Amino acid sequence: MTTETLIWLIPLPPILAFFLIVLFTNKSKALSHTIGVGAAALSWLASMVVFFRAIGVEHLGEHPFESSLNWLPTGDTFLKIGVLIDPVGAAVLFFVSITIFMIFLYSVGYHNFGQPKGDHDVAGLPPHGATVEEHGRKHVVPSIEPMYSRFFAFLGLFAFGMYTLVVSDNLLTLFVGWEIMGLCSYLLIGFWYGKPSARNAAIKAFMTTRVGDVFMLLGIAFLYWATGTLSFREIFTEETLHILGTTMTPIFGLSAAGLIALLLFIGTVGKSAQWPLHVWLPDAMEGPTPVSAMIHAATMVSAGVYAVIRMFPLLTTDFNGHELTTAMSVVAFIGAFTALFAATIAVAQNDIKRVLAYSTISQLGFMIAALGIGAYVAAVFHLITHAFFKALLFLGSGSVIHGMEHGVLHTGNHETDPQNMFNMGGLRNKMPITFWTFLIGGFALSGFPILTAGFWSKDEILADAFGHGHMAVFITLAVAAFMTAFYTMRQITLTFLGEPRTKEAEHAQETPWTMTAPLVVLAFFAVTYGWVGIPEHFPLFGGLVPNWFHEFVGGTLAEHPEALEFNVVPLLTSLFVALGGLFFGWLAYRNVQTPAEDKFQIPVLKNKWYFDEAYDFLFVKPAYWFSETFVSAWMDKGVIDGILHTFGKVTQFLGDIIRNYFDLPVINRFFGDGTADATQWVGRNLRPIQTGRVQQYFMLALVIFIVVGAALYYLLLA
Amino acid sequence: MVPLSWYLILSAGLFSIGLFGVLTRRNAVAILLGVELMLNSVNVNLAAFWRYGDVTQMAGQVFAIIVFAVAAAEVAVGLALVISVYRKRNTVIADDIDLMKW
Amino acid sequence: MTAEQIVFLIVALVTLGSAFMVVTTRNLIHAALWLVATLFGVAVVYALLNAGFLAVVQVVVYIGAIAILFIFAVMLTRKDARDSGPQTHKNWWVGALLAVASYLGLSALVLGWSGSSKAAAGLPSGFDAVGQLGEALTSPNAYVLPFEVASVLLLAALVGAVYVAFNRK
Amino acid sequence: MNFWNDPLKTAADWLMGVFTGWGMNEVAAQVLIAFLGVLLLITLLMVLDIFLVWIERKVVARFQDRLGPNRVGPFGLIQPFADIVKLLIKEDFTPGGADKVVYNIAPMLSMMSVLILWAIVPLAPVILSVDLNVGLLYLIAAGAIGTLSIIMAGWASNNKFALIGAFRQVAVMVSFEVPMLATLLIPTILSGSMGLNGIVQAQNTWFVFIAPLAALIFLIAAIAELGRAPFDLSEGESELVSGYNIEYAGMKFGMFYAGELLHAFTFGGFWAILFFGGYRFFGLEQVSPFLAVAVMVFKAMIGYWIIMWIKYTMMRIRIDHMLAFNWKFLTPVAFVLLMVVALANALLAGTPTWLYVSGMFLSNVLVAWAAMEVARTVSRREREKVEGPKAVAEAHH
Repeated sequence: MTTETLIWLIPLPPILAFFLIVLFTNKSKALSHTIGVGAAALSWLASMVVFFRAIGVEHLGEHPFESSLNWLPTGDTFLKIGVLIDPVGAAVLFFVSITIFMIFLYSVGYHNFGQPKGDHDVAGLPPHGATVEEHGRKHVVPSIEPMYSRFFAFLGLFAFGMYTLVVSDNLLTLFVGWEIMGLCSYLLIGFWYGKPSARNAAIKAFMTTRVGDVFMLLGIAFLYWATGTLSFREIFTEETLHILGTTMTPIFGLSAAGLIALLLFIGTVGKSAQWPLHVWLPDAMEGPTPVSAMIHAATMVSAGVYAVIRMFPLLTTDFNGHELTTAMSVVAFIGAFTALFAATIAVAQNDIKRVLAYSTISQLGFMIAALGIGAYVAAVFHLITHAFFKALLFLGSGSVIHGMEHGVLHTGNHETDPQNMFNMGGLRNKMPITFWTFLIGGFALSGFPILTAGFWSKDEILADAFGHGHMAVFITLAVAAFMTAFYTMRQITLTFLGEPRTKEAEHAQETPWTMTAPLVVLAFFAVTYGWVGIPEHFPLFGGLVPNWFHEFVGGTLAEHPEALEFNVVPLLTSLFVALGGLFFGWLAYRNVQTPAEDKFQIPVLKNKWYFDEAYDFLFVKPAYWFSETFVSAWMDKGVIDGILHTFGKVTQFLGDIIRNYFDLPVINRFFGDGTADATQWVGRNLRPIQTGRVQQYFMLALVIFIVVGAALYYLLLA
Repeated sequence: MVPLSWYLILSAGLFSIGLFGVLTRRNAVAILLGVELMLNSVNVNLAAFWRYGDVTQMAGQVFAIIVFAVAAAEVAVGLALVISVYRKRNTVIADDIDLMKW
Repeated sequence: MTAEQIVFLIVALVTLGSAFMVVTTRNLIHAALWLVATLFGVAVVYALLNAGFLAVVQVVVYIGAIAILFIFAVMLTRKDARDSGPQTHKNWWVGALLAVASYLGLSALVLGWSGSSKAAAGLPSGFDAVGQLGEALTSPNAYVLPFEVASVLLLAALVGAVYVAFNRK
Repeated sequence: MNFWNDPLKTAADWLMGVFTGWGMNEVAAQVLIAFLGVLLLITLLMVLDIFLVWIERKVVARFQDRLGPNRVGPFGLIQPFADIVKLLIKEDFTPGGADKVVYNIAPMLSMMSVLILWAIVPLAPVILSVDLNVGLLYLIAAGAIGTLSIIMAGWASNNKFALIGAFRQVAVMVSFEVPMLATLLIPTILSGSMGLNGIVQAQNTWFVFIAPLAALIFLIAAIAELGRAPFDLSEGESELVSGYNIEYAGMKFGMFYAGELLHAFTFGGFWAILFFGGYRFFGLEQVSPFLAVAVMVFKAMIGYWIIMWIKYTMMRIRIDHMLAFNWKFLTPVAFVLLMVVALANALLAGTPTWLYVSGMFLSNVLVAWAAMEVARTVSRREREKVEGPKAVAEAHH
């Protein structure tokens, strides 16, 4: 099979799995997850083949795997759909396929496959546990998710969207995959639709990302209008970019390229939860944890960054290497601001998943900032390493929650929130695998030097910012990185270290292999993936392994980015923020027992800088007011209803006239009754003919036949 | 040599006799007997035209075979109906079976 | 007048005579037996037409199955052993008129047609009518479809007859 | 060519010479010769029939551990003639209320339906009346006339027992015609001919080795057509007194009786023709036509003996069992066998003889085995429904 065909085939297994599960195997949980996991494995296998074929090709950037065909005719041209795997695509495909596969596998354990049906479980609510009798003793064990099959169907659809997005060679199919993921995100956040909070979170996520998507669609339309194509390879030719760069638009003095890039970037802001559209992501933690891991850490939010990476040539059209363009400044500002802003909120959260959610926003901010200052390779690098360790952290937190739920079922005290970190503590002994893998993930997130992947990628961003003289960005990111390490260590300390703070934590239990195996695999990548991108001039380690990542991914761009000279300042900064943050985090929280003892529970941070309240006041309330007083009361009830009622009255009046002077006398009396009378009269008089005797009918028929036949014979033949 | 017209006239006679039976007999079974006669006359026609036409074209005989099949089906269903009617109304006189009148 | 013509005339007379008895005899069993005689006569006519297969099938299907079925039906639908009362209804003269009219009309048509007086050509030597018939019935280029339809019709009639005549109690 | 090689033709030629010598028209002479031939055949058959009475009575006696006729003539050989005399001098009797014409035609028709069968029997390669190319259908057609004769006899007698017997017999005959027709088609497939002579000529290997199951089914259906035990419920002495011929006496009854015996012998002969090579026996038929006739008669006698053997060994079956046996077992098996044989014949065409024969044989055995398995399962289930599973299980131990 050619590589191109294989690429076409990558997204197919998950969508097939989706239809198979929805249409046929919905009843059988085992069959459904077999199909789901099998499809993910198939796609993973195909992706691996494609990836290894891709890294074997010299100058993949100039000669990528691509294939396309015409789809929708639009006048003289066609909207094309196609696939493209260039170095960036291959690198992204690598981590996407691994994380998707791992999360499919993890979901089997997370949704308690193999456990009995719950006592009172209903579809739309998380399972509540089942009572089992064993050796004469009753005890409560986790129960299987009632909508188990549906979950795998949604995951399949989601995986299809993600693969489509990654392998597509144009903005149109990228947008299609993007929107499919938006839908899946909505469905999966609201998976437990019985919970009002989940419902609201789903609607919030959908509406917020829609704001970004509208602008993105505008950008796509503008691009199509300006260039007549949506294919990456056709847009990113020098002539097209030059034309776009020199066309000026009336908005903020931006060039067409800059405007399009900014419009598309707004889509990213929505998708990747950047300030000011970040509000949906923390709420999205209402979904099941594999969903949080997959959509809201590893893949979908990465898609936003991926879109900007794809549009990088457009963003940097007028970029000369030093002076940032307006568009780039905006991007860099939003990225850096978000990174710091989200990190501050993360410090004050108590919910284990919410900490990670804000951490995700913050890390995405790192990438966006990197792209904003033109650090292309560093952004891609951080995107990939982050996907690995953030998926690991989310899955680890899911494992922790799962273990805690076990404890909750054991004690029967359902008041205890299994997600609150202050209810945990000392889990390192109960859940060793989860602890060690979580520790690796946390250190990678903090950028623990040398060993972890997070260090290398984050260091590269900092080095780029420093090396190109973007000091504001550099300092902001450094502070954000320090806080990252701090809240990570806070989380680890509260969760795993010390002594159990509740009975539930004492009875927590390690999770099944389907959940721990993905943790181990992801932990492996969270450590080792950093080693493929060690800068060549790095002391001691530089040059031990060639900086393969830089070479490979850098090849995507027409102009190969220069490797940066080594500078000791960003390195020291990295070391300090990582180690310092970790140390202070441990110091501050090693003895904390209750939220009251936590000095960082500052209201403004705890309440996320009051963004939800602000949006509520600024947008939601006015919208309600407007719709109630203006649209409903005045427009609908007053104007439109009034017009309609008038029509109604006039019509009724006309109808009365027609009825009394035309319908009743003419139609009813004359035509209706008259016809009936005539028919009745004819029928009464013809009735004797119908004797019910078949032979008489036959005779009559024959008489007529003979008469007519004779007449015809006489007239026509004789 | 027998000319074709003899066969055709035989067939016409058989047909008319059958027709007479169908039109005049009171007993439903007897009516079906008449129908059989008519079907046979048709078959005689078919065979005769086969023999007097191109004998390598088997259409005449094939249609005769199919008429056999149709006749068998007709008799089976017809007699079943007669028996069913006899069970319900205790008569097989066609004139008495006239529920389908005004 | 050749021997063949004499044979034909005898057969035709017997056939028509027994056919006439079929429609006129009062005893229905006799009518059915006269039908057998008529059918036999028709079988002989087939034989005279060199359609041996048709002749044998006529005997198998008509006499072996249909006539027997008629006799059964007659026996099953009689209240007493004797047939009493008129066997034709009071409008029988209309039927007779129509039958005569149709006979005259058909005869006129036959006699008025020029092709009706032609004689049969001799059969080709080695002509295998049965083989040809079999080929025609089963060849996709010929009549396999009507043949299959006929078989489906028979099946449907079989099922229908059983259903209609079944005594539900 | 002389009398010993081709007796019929020689005799016909001689007679032709004689008749034309008398100044007779050639066509008339031909008709006369044909008539004489038919007369000769029928006479021979009737004589044979007389001896069949003796054979039947002797054989049944032996089966029942008796001596049988042994007073009149050597071994009682003259006994049938005494019987005939008795039948002839009985009063020729027509019951009151009977339908006279039909009543009197029925026995003749019954005899005729058997006799006309011999028109197509090939006694030797050159001794046969007509080599009809639809011979097998002719066999069924003659059977149809036999059916008609029985229903006529039963109805015309104006007797309830006779009518019920006739109904039963007709139901049986019409039903068993179906599997019989299906098995008749198997020799047709194997030989590619519907003419009996062609079928005999094609039997270089007797068809009984190629289609043993077909031979068996044909035999069963033939016995049912004959109305002999175990399928003789049209007579059913214990319930119907004697069935359709209850009102017949004297020679009219004699005709039914003789017709039945000759019918049995005839079907023995057809069994031999269809499945046992007819007049062929290791090339003997090539030596002389008379030897071929001897072989044919010998084989027919064996068939007849087997039919007798079955008749005097088996018990009578209930009518509903018998019809169920036909419609639910024999007919499906016969049709399945027909399909299997046709398929196997097409698949094995062109293979060496030993492979062809063993393949066909095995396919028959397979069908038989499968049919028995199905029948066993179904009957066991039915018994369980009646007697309960436990009783059936115990009975099996």
